[in-house]
Amino acid sequence: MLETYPADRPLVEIVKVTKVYSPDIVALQNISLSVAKGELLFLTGRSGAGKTTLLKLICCVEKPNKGVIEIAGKDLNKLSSPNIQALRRETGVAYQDFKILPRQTVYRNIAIAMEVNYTAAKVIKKRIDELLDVLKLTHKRNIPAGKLSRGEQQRVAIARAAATKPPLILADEPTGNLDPAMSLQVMGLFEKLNEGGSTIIIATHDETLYKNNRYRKVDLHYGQFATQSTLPGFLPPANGNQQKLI
Amino acid sequence: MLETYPADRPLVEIVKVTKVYSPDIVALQNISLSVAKGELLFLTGRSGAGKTTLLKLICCVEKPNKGVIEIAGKDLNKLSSPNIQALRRETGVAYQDFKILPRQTVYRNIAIAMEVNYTAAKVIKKRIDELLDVLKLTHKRNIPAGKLSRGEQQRVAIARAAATKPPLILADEPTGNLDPAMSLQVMGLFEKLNEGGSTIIIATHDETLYKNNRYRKVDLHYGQFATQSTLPGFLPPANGNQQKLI
Amino acid sequence: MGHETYFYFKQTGRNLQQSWGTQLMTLFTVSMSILIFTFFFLVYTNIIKAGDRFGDELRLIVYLDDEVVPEMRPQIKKKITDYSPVEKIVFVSRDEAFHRLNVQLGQEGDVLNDLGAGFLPPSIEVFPKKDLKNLTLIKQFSDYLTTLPGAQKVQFGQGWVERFGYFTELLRVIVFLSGGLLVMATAFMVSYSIRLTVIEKEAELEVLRLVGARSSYIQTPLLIEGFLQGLLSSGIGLGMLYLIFLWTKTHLSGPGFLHLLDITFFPPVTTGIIMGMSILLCTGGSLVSIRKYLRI
Amino acid sequence: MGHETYFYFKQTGRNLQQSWGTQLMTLFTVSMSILIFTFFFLVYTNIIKAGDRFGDELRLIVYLDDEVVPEMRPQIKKKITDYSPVEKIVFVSRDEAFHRLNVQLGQEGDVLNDLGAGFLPPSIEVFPKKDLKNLTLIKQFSDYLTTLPGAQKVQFGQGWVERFGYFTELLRVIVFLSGGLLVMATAFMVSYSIRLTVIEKEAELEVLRLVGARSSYIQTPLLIEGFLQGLLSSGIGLGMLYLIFLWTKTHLSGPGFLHLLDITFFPPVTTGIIMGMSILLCTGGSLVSIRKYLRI
Ligand SMILES: Nc1ncnc2c1ncn2[C@@H]1O[C@H](COP(=O)(O)OP(=O)(O)OP(=O)(O)O)[C@@H](O)[C@H]1O
Ligand SMILES: Nc1ncnc2c1ncn2[C@@H]1O[C@H](COP(=O)(O)OP(=O)(O)OP(=O)(O)O)[C@@H](O)[C@H]1O
Ligand SMILES: [Mg+2]
Ligand SMILES: [Mg+2]
Repeated sequence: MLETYPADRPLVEIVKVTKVYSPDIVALQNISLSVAKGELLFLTGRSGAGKTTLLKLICCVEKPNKGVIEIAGKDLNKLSSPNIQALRRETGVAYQDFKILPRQTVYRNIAIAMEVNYTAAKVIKKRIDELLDVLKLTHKRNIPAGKLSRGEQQRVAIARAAATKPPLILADEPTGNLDPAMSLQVMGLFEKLNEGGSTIIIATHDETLYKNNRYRKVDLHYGQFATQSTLPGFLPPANGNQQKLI
Repeated sequence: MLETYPADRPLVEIVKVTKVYSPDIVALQNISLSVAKGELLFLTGRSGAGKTTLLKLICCVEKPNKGVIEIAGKDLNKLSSPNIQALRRETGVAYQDFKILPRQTVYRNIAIAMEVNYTAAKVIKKRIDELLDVLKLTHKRNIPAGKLSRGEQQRVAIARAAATKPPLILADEPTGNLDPAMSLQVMGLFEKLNEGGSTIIIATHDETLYKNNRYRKVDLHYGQFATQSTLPGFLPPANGNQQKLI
Repeated sequence: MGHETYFYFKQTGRNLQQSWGTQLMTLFTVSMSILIFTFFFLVYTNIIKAGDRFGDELRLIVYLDDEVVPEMRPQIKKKITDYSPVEKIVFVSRDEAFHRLNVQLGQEGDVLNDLGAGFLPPSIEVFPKKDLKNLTLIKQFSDYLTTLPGAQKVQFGQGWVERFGYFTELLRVIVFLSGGLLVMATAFMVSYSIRLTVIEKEAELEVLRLVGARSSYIQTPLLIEGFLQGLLSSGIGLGMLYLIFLWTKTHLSGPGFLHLLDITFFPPVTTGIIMGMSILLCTGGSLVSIRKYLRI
Repeated sequence: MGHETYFYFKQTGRNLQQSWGTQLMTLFTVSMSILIFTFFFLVYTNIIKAGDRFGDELRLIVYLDDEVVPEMRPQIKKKITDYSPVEKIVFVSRDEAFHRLNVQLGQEGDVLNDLGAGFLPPSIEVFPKKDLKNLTLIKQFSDYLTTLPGAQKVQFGQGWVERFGYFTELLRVIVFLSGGLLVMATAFMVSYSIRLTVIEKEAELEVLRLVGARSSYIQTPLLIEGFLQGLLSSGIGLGMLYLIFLWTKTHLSGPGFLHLLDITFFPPVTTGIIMGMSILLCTGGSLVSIRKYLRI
């Protein structure tokens, strides 16, 4: 449902959202944010500011205590289970703690995101080989992910998030374990996906990623926005229509 | 045994070490490195270069296939189990994947490193409160570590490594999930420990950590040293004698 | 939808291949549970049946002053059945009675040989209907029979009825207690092994949930797996039970005591029900244990 | 070392507190296993004992032409014991024999009343030693007894011996099979629950290993835990067994059959051994299962 959503409306709309973890840890407080379709947004903030929490709310892994979150115009609080599952299949998430399967091969870890769409094996293979090449993991293709270095695992997580070329990508600290050169490579991948029409939110501490580029950056500060929605010089990419894998 | 070792000899001596993971992944190839007592050393290199592997060899979690590693003059290959355990108690390690206990509180996660020395509860409490204050985790003291943000978990791992003020500290990518301000704070902690006499090896990608300071940096490149032991302008700290907790 | 079916079977194959150790363990556990359970069920049904057979042998003996002439028999029969319907009525002459005592005494019966027939009284044996099992009812019937013309005395093997009652009671207690313990043990075993399997699958289920797998995508392979497991393990369990059954039968079917028990196996219907139940158990168990991964 | 002891007990307390769910589960599992195991052990020992008691009743009866005059008795005794040492020799007169048949026939014995004593022959009853259980040996002994002066015929309750043999054989098969199944089931149950406990502790053991905990620091709390678990669970298991035992005894100790079985509980020594074994099992099991964390 995401790729058919009109390009001139915000894809992610967060309105006055508060998230409190039991018993009384306020992770987000009265947050509002809207992300346009086709935007690439940086989410920054100190450790513990609530970046991960915000991303989890967007992909429905956590529920807000107050407020409304709309993805492509749909209120997440009112979505049925099958619709949430469908939404997740259209959202690629690179988790901060990777969530990869240590016993499974790199290939299978990436393939799992496409298999849930019943994608044909040939298509899966082509896409994975492409991603492994970009992320310099081709030689680790058939090795169990648990036997990789942390940086290599992080790239597997990124590859899985990008595998289906989803309309919405959430990347949580995607370069925390990567060297500067590899970080650039990853950033290049995200930019290419963004040009293809994907809306991308990247939570990061890495200044080199967001400095000196045209993308909007929002700064979380103890669960609130420090620099509240200063609307940026954001330009949607020339070809605003999305590409979906199948 | 580490703290009584003479200050003018290398504390860590790695001689022609090769590490091959089965079946044929060469992580380190014919590496030699010596780290002086009281030194603070940065270990850099691209993702997958072998940094973590080298640290694991030093704390005996992995065994080399070839070559000799000596800590305080003792060949690790020839140490008995109780001696390896004693060595580990004198080595604080902040693992890249943290190795914290998600169900246990932050306090207990840090205390565990001191309890194995049968340290008195009062001493433990004092030291932990000190560390929590430095790492801005005081308000998370009694929360299960699994409920923290990744950056907070990383600081717990660092606190555990530093808890006993050990003569040898190994930190693997200690700032990967931390914002620049917190990274500086952590670096300050390491420098203070180093001034107190601890020998510290930090594996990192974070340029801001090792740029513009006097410490030696070695660069791993596909399992070999790119810049082979260019002996630095390394000065051991003024008070060369170590402090031990008990 | 052929495409989806392909994915389901691929996933099932992958599960079986990846966790064959746990799978084998679960298979073994469940088949053993089924073996244990059916073993006690079989022992119990055979004891019940043996009890019925002993019950068959209950009879009331009416000792008479004189032999009943054949013409009187229908009249006496009518008098008896007027009070209570019976299974069978047998008239025993003096000769038959002597012969029987001889047999009853076994080898020690030799001592009667000198005496010759004729010193035992004739009798009528009344075999009551099956539902007449209660001791007081039997006593009332016995009192009634004393009023028959020419009746000297009525007897029924009171001692034997009681003795057998106690014996089956004891066996029943043993079978019930051990059966109860076993049902608990197997329930534990099966739930433990399912828990271990789920722990092994936990990470994968979590990831599947996060990448938005449909509930059917997660469930179907597990259902197929559970079905196979239930089918196989009940097959193995029942097969082992049958082997034990055959062994017991051939080793204990000598002369003497065993013809009384004459043990039999489950009829095909029961076998089918057992297999169906274990398939239900396996599929249901795994579904229940993963239900939390299907939420949200 | 008081300091270390403090840490050990603190750690044990923490373990018990943190994982009380699993602990309780393991406790229950182990006590049930012990209950099951001892239950079958108890049933088995009581069957063996009942077998012995039935064995006690084995006797060879030598029927004589005439009563043995008291002066002859020592001579006959000597002749018998020359062949094989015996438990007891009883001389039975005509009167006694008649009385016994009367008792043996029970209520049906009334029919003998008309006959009067004297028609049965006198006899000598020989009770062989316990070790003479083999049927062929008994037969040889019986043949020898035929050669006694005045012996008419020798009998021993061959039919009953066989019948009882088959009966105990059947019970033994049932007890053995179910016992075997149960030992397997309990072994599985215990190993599963230990595995689950270890999975729960895995992360902590790994961290303890990495921070250089001494082997004793890791092992001692587990040993204490295992000791408590073994002690408690065997106590609970044996306690439950004793309750079942009491229940069975009071509910089945009516008249008739049960005095033959006269079930008894384990002597204190056996109870002690069972408790010791389960403590060993619990401590040993947990130590073996964590041994890989003590390496390096
Ligand atoms: N499951 C949870 N239960 C309780 N508190 C939580 C939970 N998850 C996060 N928190 C708390 O909520 C706050 C925000 O956490 P969050 O993970 O969103 O931070 P973050 O911005 O991602 O930080 P980092 O940069 O360290 O990853 C933190 O104080 C954290 O301790
Ligand atoms: N347990 C293992 N089994 C097999 N290969 C391994 C194992 N651990 C590491 N490797 C491989 O050894 C090489 C070096 O790994 P190492 O973890 O030392 O890299 P690193 O420098 O720490 O990288 P990163 O910056 O990504 O953490 C990598 O190619 C990695 O895939
Ligand atoms: Mg985070
Ligand atoms: Mg590393």
